[in-house]
Amino acid sequence: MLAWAPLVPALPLAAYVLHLIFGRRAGERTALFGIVALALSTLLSLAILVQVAHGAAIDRSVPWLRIGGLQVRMGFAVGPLEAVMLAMVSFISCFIEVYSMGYMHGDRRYNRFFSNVTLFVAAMLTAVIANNLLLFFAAWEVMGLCSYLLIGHWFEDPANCRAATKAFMVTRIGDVGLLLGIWWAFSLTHTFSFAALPGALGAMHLPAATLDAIALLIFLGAVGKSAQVPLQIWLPDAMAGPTPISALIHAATMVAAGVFLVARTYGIFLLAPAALHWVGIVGGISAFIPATIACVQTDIKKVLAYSTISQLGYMMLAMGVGAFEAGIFHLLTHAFFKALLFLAAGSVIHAAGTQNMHEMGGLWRKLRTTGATFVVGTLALAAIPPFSGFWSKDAILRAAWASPDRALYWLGTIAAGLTAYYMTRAVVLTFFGRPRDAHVQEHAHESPAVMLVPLVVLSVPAALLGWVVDRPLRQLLTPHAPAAAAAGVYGFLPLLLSLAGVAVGLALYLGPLARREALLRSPLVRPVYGLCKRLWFFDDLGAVVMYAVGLGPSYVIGAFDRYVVDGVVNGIGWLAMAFGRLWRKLSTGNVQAYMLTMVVALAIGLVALQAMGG
Amino acid sequence: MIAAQGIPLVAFLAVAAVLFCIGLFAALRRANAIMVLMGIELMLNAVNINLVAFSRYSAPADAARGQAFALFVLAVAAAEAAVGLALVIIVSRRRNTIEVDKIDTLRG
Amino acid sequence: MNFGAVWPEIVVSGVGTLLVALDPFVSAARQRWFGYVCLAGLLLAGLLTLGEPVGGGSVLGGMVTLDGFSMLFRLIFLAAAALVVLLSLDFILQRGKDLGEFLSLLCFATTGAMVMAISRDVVSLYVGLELLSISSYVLAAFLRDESGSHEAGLKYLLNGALASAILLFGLSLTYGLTGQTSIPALTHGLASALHTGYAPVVWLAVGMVLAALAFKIAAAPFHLWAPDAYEGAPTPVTGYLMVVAETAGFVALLRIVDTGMGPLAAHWGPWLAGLAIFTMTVGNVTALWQRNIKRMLAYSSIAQVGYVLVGLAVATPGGVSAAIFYLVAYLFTTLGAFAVIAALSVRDPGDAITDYAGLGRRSPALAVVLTVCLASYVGIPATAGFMGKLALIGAAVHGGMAWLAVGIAVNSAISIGYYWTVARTMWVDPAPADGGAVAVSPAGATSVALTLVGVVFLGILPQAFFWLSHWAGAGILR
Amino acid sequence: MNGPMVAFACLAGLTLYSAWRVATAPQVTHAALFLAATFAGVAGLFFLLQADFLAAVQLLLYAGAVMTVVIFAIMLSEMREVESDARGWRSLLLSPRLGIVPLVGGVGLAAILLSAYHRAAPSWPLSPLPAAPDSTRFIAHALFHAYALPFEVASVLLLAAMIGAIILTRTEGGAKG
Repeated sequence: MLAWAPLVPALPLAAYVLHLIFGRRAGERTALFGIVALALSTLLSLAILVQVAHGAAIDRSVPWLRIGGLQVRMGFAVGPLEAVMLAMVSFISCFIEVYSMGYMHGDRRYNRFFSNVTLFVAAMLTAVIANNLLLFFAAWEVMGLCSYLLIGHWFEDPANCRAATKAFMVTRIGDVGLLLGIWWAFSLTHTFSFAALPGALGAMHLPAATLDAIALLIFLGAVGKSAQVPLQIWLPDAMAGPTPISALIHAATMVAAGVFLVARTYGIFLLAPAALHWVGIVGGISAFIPATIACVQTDIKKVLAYSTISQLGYMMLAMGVGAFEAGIFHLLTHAFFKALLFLAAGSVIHAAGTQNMHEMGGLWRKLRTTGATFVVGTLALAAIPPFSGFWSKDAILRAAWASPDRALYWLGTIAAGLTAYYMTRAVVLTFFGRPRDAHVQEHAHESPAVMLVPLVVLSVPAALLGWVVDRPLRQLLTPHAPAAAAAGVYGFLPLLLSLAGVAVGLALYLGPLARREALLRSPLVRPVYGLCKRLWFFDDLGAVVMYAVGLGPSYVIGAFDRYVVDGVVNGIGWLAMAFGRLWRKLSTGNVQAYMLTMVVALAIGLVALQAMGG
Repeated sequence: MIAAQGIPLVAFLAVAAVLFCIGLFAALRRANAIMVLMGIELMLNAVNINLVAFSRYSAPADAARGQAFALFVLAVAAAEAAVGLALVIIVSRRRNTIEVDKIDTLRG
Repeated sequence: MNFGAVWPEIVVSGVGTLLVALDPFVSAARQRWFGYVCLAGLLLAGLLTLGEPVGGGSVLGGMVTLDGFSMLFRLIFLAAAALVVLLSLDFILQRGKDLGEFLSLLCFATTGAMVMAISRDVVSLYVGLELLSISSYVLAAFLRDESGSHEAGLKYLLNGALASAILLFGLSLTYGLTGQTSIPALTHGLASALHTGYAPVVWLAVGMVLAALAFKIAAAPFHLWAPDAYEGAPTPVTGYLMVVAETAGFVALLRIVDTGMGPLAAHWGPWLAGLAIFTMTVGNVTALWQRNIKRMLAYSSIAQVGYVLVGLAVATPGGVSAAIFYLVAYLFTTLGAFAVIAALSVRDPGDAITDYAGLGRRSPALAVVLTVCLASYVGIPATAGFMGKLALIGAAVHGGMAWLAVGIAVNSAISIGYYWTVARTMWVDPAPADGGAVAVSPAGATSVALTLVGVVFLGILPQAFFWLSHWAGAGILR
Repeated sequence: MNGPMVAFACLAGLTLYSAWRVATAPQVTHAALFLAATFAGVAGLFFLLQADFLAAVQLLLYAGAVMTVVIFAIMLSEMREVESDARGWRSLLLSPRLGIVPLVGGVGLAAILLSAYHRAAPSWPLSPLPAAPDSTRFIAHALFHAYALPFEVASVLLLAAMIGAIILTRTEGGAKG
């Protein structure tokens, strides 16, 4: 069965081809191509998971390129980590496609949406089973491209195009680093293989700085893809895409691919302890800062987006403190409950016709099923036992406590409290209290069954997965690891803070509005509130950096953008445009001017050659 | 027969260098396209002085190469002039001008 | 004297002569046959090339060397010429022009490029270069009644002649310093001239040859002629110039600079590196401003030249073979784009990017091919351009010039800006009211299909071509 | 000053002065005449260097054929607007387009070239080696042996140039060209 693993990505790829050929004629039945293929992939990957759980593994490759004396091989590998990822990705994406049948019903680019989603899943699955960095990188880039296309699915609105381009450009910064890291490692070891790289690098007795640099370059790719600080700025904007995309790509799978990359190259990071420590630091900061920002968002999808960054931060933090299996555990539980939350939010948006939580309120009466599943997701995310998030987050924070850098533990623990707070706030604002907008209330209606069934299905793992797989997963991933150190009272602190967060959220948001406003005006809270509202100035900083290197599109410049003339065409770095304009001006059409430029360049070159050559 | 006895090689090279630059100057300044071409012909002549002078001052075994090279330069220059002048004639017919700075519709 | 080694060149120039001789006797209705005769000739020359022995020694009085490099580049030029013949048949006939004359000039130009590929002597290399250039000037001006065309021809000629003069001055100095014109002899002669008091003159020669060849490949700041010539020339000729004339410039650069001036690599390497970065940046940022697709592709080709220069600048065998591989990738990508543009402009002469609005609906096949070519220019995986960039980035990192790799990466990010504009126009913008489906002739469809296969094949199974470029580049640096 | 030196000085002076006038003569026809004089001066230099064959070709090809073509072209283009080159010394010093900038370019390049020669001067030979008795023969030998390939290619090149010139300039079907 393991040898059939390439079929898992091949099936959606075949479905993609069918979409391309028959998509237009099939009408809305086109969705079935992808759903059937993904259902088969899911069954196959579950079978693989069972086999892997019994100790099977595979790593196969064929020679692909021979350059000089070098041989590059292509192939796939399935071990515990990959099997778990395969099952998770194919399962979630299958149900998200089912959900999308309802959500995208009547969309003018229905076929395009499904074909892109299917291609994305094929690429993601390819990245999971790739046994070498080269194939992984190719699939990684295709994922980026699909993400770009899907964020800009409704490209009639220029804001969506802008968000798509921003996501593409920002993640590309990470990709440049990743590519350099891959090449560096390859030029040293002459292999791209995940399995062989750590051993080959370790055997070379390289200086620590080199190993750190390679690991950090690879990590830069993960930072871009997993939206870690400071490259997190693209993810909230990416919510411009359809909500199923936010659930699939920007919560459950693609953004987790960065964590997966770190896990897949963990052997390299183990050789570079300093780099690994930085992974933890970036993870800790990314867990904390976005959590604070999520507390002040009014858009329900933005809350979830910042929460995603924060949870990805936890996973990186786990990697950084050496709790590899805890990070993957959290990746798994997060994928289910965050996909669930996004789909439920999508159902709310579908019903309410707005994303602004301040215009909702009291929707519980109309949206019972959606509301119940959203609450399940919230409890899981807020890490309330026995819901799944509790188990994985607990494992991470225990490991952080046991690590030398306890600051990471504190960042994670405070963020846990914040998480519980902002999710409680979101639930209360959305579903409870008095309806704040009569029109929304009137308009609201429960979603069709095709959307509710995936919600219910996903809420089961979101609730139960944690304690079911806690022990088996740990044994699968790290069979010989020692039991986690006892953390004493500090082991319970995150849970206490989570409960406190829920309590504060309920107290503030079920209570009268005047109390909240008074609190906001208090001198202690106001600057913090402003900082969070302003997204800790990250977007402004990002804009300045992009502007300075002349790399990013000019409209990344956020607020500045509004003052830039619209004539500065579709967004490439303003500096690049200015430089291009200068050269365009030199092209006057006058031959003699061209000749003169040539002669001047020649003269400068000759003088410099003479001066340097002596 | 007059021979170059007593004249250092560098004297010929200097003449060629100055001729090359005068040709360049003509090509850069004349407004008339024909004269631009002629400026370039002057530059090619300078190249030939170089080649012939080097050939005269180098070992007999190497001498023939320079002169043969110069002959090819002459032939190519003639061909270039023929095509160039044909182009000038076309342009003058279609645009009523042969001033290079007025032939600038392609730009940017 | 045994001319057996140059049978392919004899066949191609013979076909050129034949076409122009037969021209008066063939009625306008049967002109299409010229195309088939020309293709048959190019095919025959290709087969003859494959049949040549590959020894690496010199024949024909030391003028010619038959090594892997000469064989690969002869085939590249023949393949490019054949593709251009396919995509120009309808274009030229539709405009009522004489196909026989057009194709004969194309054959002469190709002969010149092939002579350059086999030369191991600067004299024959120079004469081949001029045969290519002079035929190209006429080809650029071939639609002489269109104002763009004759202007392009005149500008190309004036600039090209100036560059030739500079090149010749440099070459005359190398002859003076070494007494030789054969390239292997220059390699040793120049190195020893450096130590016998001639250093300042050696630098003059190096500088002038580099600058003139930088002109031929349209590297910035010697590129200003290129957009004008490429925009004004007839569309198939533009494709030909971008591919064959630029590749031939690289052949000259590889032979004269990498081989002939090889021992001075430490001195010219950094200059080529600077030229590479400058060229790719200027090409890309200026392309951002373009509204005409041919002009935009002209600047894009300048950027591509910058990428290829990276391979030359690192001056390692890996760099040379990466550059050769990229040139092959560039050939298919560029001719693919031009096959589409030529197919579209058979009837409709509009070259503005806005003319491509709604092409995705009017002719999905052409739009897909153009999109794939644009993706290859950017370097999206599974295209030839991706593999080429991968090879170049690898060569730069290996060669200790990682900053060049960063330059390539940053530049390909910038380039997404303008390639994306075209893709978006094709797939998103609505078609004009009068824009019906686009009819493509069998010849045009063949050229489109062949280039698409090339781009995708190189992107997925590049092994054979990596091996070929490695084999061809083996003797360049010594 | 010996005989060859005087001859050299005269020929160099003739060549460079006429070339300067080619660049600066206000009238195109005058410039064309000075061009012929330059070609003749270069032929003289070839003669001084005992390249008799090249000197003859130079006279025939340039002073003969190329000059004829130039005059033809000037007449065919009907001398339109040729006056705009008729700008004298004043433009040379003041006009950026037609004088000072190209002048600085030319003088700058000349300075670079001459200074490089100057620094390499001690190494250049001071006197020519004995020349072959019959330059025509050894050029012929080189052309038909070592340089046979470029010789053939050059003949293709002349053919291509001829065809090209005809294609470009002929008038079609009675329509005004």
